[in-house]
Amino acid sequence: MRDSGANGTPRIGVFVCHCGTNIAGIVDVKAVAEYAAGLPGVVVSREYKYMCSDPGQELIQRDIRDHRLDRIIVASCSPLLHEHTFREATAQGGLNPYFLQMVNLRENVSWVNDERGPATEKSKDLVRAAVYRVAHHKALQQRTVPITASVLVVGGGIAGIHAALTLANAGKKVYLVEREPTIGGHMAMFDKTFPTLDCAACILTPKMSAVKNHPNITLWTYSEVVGVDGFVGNFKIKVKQKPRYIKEDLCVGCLECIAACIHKEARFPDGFNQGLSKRKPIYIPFPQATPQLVLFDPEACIQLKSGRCRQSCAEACDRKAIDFRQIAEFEDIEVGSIILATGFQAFDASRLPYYGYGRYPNVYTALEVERLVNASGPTGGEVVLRDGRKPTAVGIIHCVGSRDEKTNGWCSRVCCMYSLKLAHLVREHTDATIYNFYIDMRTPGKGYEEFYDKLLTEGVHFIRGRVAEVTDWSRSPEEAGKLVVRVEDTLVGTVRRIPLDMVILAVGLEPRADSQEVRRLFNISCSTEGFFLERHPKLAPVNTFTDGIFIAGACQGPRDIPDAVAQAGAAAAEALALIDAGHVELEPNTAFIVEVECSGCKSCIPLCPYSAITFLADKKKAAINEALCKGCGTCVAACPSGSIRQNLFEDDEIFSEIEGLFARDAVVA
Amino acid sequence: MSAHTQVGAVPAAVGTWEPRIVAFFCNWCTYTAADLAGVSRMKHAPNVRIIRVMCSGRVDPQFVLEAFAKGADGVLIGGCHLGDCHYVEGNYKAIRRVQMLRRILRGMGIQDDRFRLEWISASEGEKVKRVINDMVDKLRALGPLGLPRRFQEWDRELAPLEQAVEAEAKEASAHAG
Amino acid sequence: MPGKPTVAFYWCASCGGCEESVVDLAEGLLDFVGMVDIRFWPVAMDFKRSDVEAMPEGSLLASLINGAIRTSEQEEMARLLRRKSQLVIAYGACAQLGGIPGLGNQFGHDQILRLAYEDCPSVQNPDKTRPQSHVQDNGRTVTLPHLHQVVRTLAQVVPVDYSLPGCPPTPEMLQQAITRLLSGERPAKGSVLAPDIALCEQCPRKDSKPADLRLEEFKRPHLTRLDPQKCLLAQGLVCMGPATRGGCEAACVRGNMPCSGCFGPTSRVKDQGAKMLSSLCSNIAASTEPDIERTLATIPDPLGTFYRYSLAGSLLRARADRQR
Amino acid sequence: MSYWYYPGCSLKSNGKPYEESLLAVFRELDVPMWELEDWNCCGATSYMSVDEAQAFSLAARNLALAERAARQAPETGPPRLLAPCSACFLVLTKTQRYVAQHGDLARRVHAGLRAIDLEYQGVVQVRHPLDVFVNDMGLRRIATAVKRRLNGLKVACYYGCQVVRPFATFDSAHDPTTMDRLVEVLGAKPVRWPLKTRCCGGALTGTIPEVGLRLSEILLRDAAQREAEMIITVCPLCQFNLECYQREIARTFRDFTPLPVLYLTQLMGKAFGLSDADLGMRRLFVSPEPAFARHEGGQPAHA
Repeated sequence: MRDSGANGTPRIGVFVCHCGTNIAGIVDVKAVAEYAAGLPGVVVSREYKYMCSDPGQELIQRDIRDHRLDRIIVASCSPLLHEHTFREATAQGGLNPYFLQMVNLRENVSWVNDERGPATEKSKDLVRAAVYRVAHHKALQQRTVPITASVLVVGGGIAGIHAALTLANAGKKVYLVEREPTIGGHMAMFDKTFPTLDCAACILTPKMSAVKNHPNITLWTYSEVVGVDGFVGNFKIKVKQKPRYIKEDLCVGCLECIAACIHKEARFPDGFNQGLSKRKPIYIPFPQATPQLVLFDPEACIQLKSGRCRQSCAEACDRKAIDFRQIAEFEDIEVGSIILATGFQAFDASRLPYYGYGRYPNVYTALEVERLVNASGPTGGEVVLRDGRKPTAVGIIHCVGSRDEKTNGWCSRVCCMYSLKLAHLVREHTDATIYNFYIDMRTPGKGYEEFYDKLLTEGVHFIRGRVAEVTDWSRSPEEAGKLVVRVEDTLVGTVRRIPLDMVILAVGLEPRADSQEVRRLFNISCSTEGFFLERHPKLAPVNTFTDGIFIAGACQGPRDIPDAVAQAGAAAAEALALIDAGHVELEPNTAFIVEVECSGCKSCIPLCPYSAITFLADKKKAAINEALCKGCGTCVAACPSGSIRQNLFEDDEIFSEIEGLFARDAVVA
Repeated sequence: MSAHTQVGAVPAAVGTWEPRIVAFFCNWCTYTAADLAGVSRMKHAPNVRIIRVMCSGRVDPQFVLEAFAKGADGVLIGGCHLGDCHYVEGNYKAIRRVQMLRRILRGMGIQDDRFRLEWISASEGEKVKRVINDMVDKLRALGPLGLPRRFQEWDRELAPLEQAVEAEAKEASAHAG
Repeated sequence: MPGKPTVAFYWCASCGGCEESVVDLAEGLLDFVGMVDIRFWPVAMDFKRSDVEAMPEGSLLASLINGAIRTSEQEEMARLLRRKSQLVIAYGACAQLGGIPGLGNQFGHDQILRLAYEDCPSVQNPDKTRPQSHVQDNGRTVTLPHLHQVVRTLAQVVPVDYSLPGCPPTPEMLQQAITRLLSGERPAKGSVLAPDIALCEQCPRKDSKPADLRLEEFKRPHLTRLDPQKCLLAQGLVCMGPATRGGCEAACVRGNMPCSGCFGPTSRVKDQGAKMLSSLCSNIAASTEPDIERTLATIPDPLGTFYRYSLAGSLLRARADRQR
Repeated sequence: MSYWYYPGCSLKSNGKPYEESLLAVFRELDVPMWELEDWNCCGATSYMSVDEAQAFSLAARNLALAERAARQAPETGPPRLLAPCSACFLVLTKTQRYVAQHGDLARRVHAGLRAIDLEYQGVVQVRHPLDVFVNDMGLRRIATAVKRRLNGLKVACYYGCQVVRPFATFDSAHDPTTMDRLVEVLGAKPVRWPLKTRCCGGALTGTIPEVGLRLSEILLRDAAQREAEMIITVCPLCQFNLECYQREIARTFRDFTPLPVLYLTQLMGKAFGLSDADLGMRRLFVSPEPAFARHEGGQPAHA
């Protein structure tokens, strides 16, 4: 049953890449190429400095012509990196691109092994396996499917907003789905942005309105994606719109209902203000919320909880926009591509009890202080302690939940800069003495180091050392009634006690708590810490391993606003390039059933998660719908009579690969 | 498979034996993790030979048996964590087969440590290294499986008659000639 | 005796069922001997080994050899017949796949002999006498065949041209095969002379198999009341039909018993047991390790279930660590 | 649930009031407990630094004894070894961890135990009274035993260093709360005290007294500043350091007022209405009586 290639004996060319010294430094590439020359069917075997370079690719094409090669083996890096390149080169040489087999000598050998002997032997084994395998390769055609020319953007923070606007301005249909009642994300909470200190709202709110008003953007806030189906070019998405209990088309945002609420006093913690102020059961997250719609908190509203309220809010609404019977609605859409911009969450400071957050009222997180310094915040921009006093000494502790083995190992990238910004702003608002407790100052970025220099001259204190604890244990009259930061000043070489009125914890950035569920929903990967994993850290930073799904912003890793915006633009461009092509090319690695061989036992049918296998009632055989098959090969492995094949991964190809691995002594002539 | 045409790996001389592992890694998680181990320069034992498949669900139990029969000392299957399969549930198919296959292998005298299924996500380059090193250690402790050599040993009992028949045939043809 | 082609029948490690299937040709046997001359058939007629030795090389059209190769004598006869025949046909599951005797490959020599000659409850052997291949008697050496280390398929000992599968093959298959060969037709060497499609194709219960099978537990035929109409897999029995070549017309299933796999795999499959295991386990409902284990525990003897006939010819052949 | 009691050296000597009150409280709560027969030194203090393997073996002998005792009296259930002294508790739990994690050490320890016909299987649970009170018995059960509520007596709960560090098994390493919750049930009011796990001076009081005394003084003074009327602790060494050197401290530091330092179990016994004699109250140097007297007259818990 072994057929030996398309036209009898195969003529194989083997090309071993040095990859500079990446491979050649560990693997004796010359020996591998010489060895390959003696393998059955091998007509040409060469080694070359960089196979992926133009001359390297031309070498393949020339040998295809000169030696009438019909099978190509490139032993270089991972097929995940360059299979496409070498398939192109093979096709350019006039061969079907699927007559190529790659051998991964770099990621799988030279980069993980450090002894020349074993690494070279391993390389020979792998090349031999490929030689055995490639003889069975068949000519295949790439599949093309049309692309739906619309994009789903998940997350309405600055990254999602920017990506959505970029695509919409290019004339593409965009669906922007935001979980919160308003878009704007974390950036909407900030007062100023570093290092320019321009007002966050002034630069963000125009973009928020642009999203709302753009004819190409459908904005669904207070909504979540609950279902993702399909594949690149043809995703089927289900979006759940949570009930606001407001008819969105009727509400004009006059806020009369809020004034009329039966609760005269606001007494529910206001999430947007980090709980530093109170709101009513009916509320608008913040004055510039987009869309300008009120919503009800079902946990707080008497009518929604018990049905026994006189509904003064509804009476007050002259447009009759309030609807207590509203339920969640679902929308089904089809998109060609998806951009995930789901952002981050701030580190929960109460996880570090020795910094006293939650125990000492005057220990704040940075996000809380962002609200305090904000003119539209809970104190109208006054930086005051919880008892109303103005602080005279304020400490900012850096790296809370960052660069810390006990919590998160990574640097959150933005804390140094926002700590400097807060130092400046708090000083500006209070005239207080400011201390920064830092491990290292990390200020790479345009104008960032200059901003740090400015703060140094402003008289802000910088103490290099990791803070041991924040305590109210006083040892002296000056410390009485204050918070005391105990810290080793590593530049002075002594332990210091600094009495303060206010401590600000520069909390780090974390993956969102539900990032695992989200990535499962979208079928992408996460890195170990839980941020979404890019396809390649350098060359494909906004791509994921799932074709057609891109990532932007802090869901991929901590980043500041300029980087998030840049990345959002990149993701938008990738999505644009994809859908503008009009069609997408898919790997031809689908499975198919050989009808005359199928006994109709139906064992395969329940195995396919995509329902690609159906039973043909007339023929009493199973058949695979190629358009639905995604090429996992599970049914192939499970077909009890061996009647299902998978292109690119046929049984014969894999059996030959195994045989080749162990034919070491049988072939040496 | 007939006795006289069988080719198999002749193990290297005693003392230089190195365990050989065939690893079937799924494209999306474990193969990517192995690439990551490479990019991160995580050195590990050179005893593993990776065969890439799209999904751990593609791993036909025949592949595992074939690998052993051709000379593997150990077989490793790597897939996405349960619940994380790129193809939704291929890895569930894999684990179900593996649990039964393990009983078959046990019945055929192949120790549990020689056959391993590991869930390794795309970000777990470190785990690729750890699993491979650990498996190599365990295989060293077990020693060679060497099925091709065993097959040859078993078939040595066929040699006397085979040679006798050949000799007779030669004689007969000589007479005839 | 020129004109009529000649054939030989021989039995190795087998139960005699294959021979019975030849007899089951009944009147057809008369047609059969009308077509060919039977030159050697120890089970039915008095031939001597020397008769075969005296035949010219290649003078037999075909030898139909049933049974696995278990002893030195069987090996010797197989080699002898190979030399005398143009075609060697592995007749029946034991010759083709190792068959039931092949299950002995799970055990070491000593284990088998101890069971057969000492531990078996029906054996009385206080001196623990075991068969010897060389015995001195009155100054003369008497020899007996010895057991081989492993049980083999016929093809693992001599080149085999064709196989007729089954335990036993049906008389119709024998008749058809001989007719084909006499007409000068020569299928590709190594062919199995039966349909290359799994049994379900010709199963009378095919339509009753659901397309969404999810197996919760496995049942054993002698402990279960079986619905005589419904697909046996759907009833929770391990029916090897999907992994087994058709050609038997689903004889067992018609007798309300699940297929046990005697026709071996299709040509696309190297290892019948592994393939059936793969298919069956993929379709079980459980999805946590302990639940899977619980479901699979309802198959108490996986080797005997999935490899009932094919162990000797399987990829692993025999237990790796068996002692002599 | 029942317990094997491992006193260690302290509870038999200067920690006597701890033992007396602990036993009295367990009796009152009707929880069976038997002193482990033939126990030996836990191996704390200097053994670890002299010969680690011997020190671990010494500790493991006690664990093995507890396992054997439980095997011989199967009606007592799985072995639970109560170690009230912080140092004992730490050494015994550390031994369990190290033997479980380090094969070479485990081999030496097992060999040593075999030589004296003992076997340590790793099934014994080493438990601290705080853990037992809060997690085994539960605060509700403790509450039912209270006969005289402590009427808002302000106490500083002092955990010391060893109960929750480095192995935070039943409480937070940085901000433990089990003792605070317990004394609340008794009717006392725990003061919020960031120094609850700060060093009491430990062995330094004996070796470098000027450092040790200062560390004790920090705790005593801060507790008093927070208006605590007494310090409650669960460690014999802490109790000893904080209470017995107060005259020294008063001589060394200005404006120092003595503060009673009691064992948790003494305070519990008091709330349970047990006699001072049963609770070893008379062995204290700084009398808690004035503090208790300030809160007399409250209604009994079960009026």
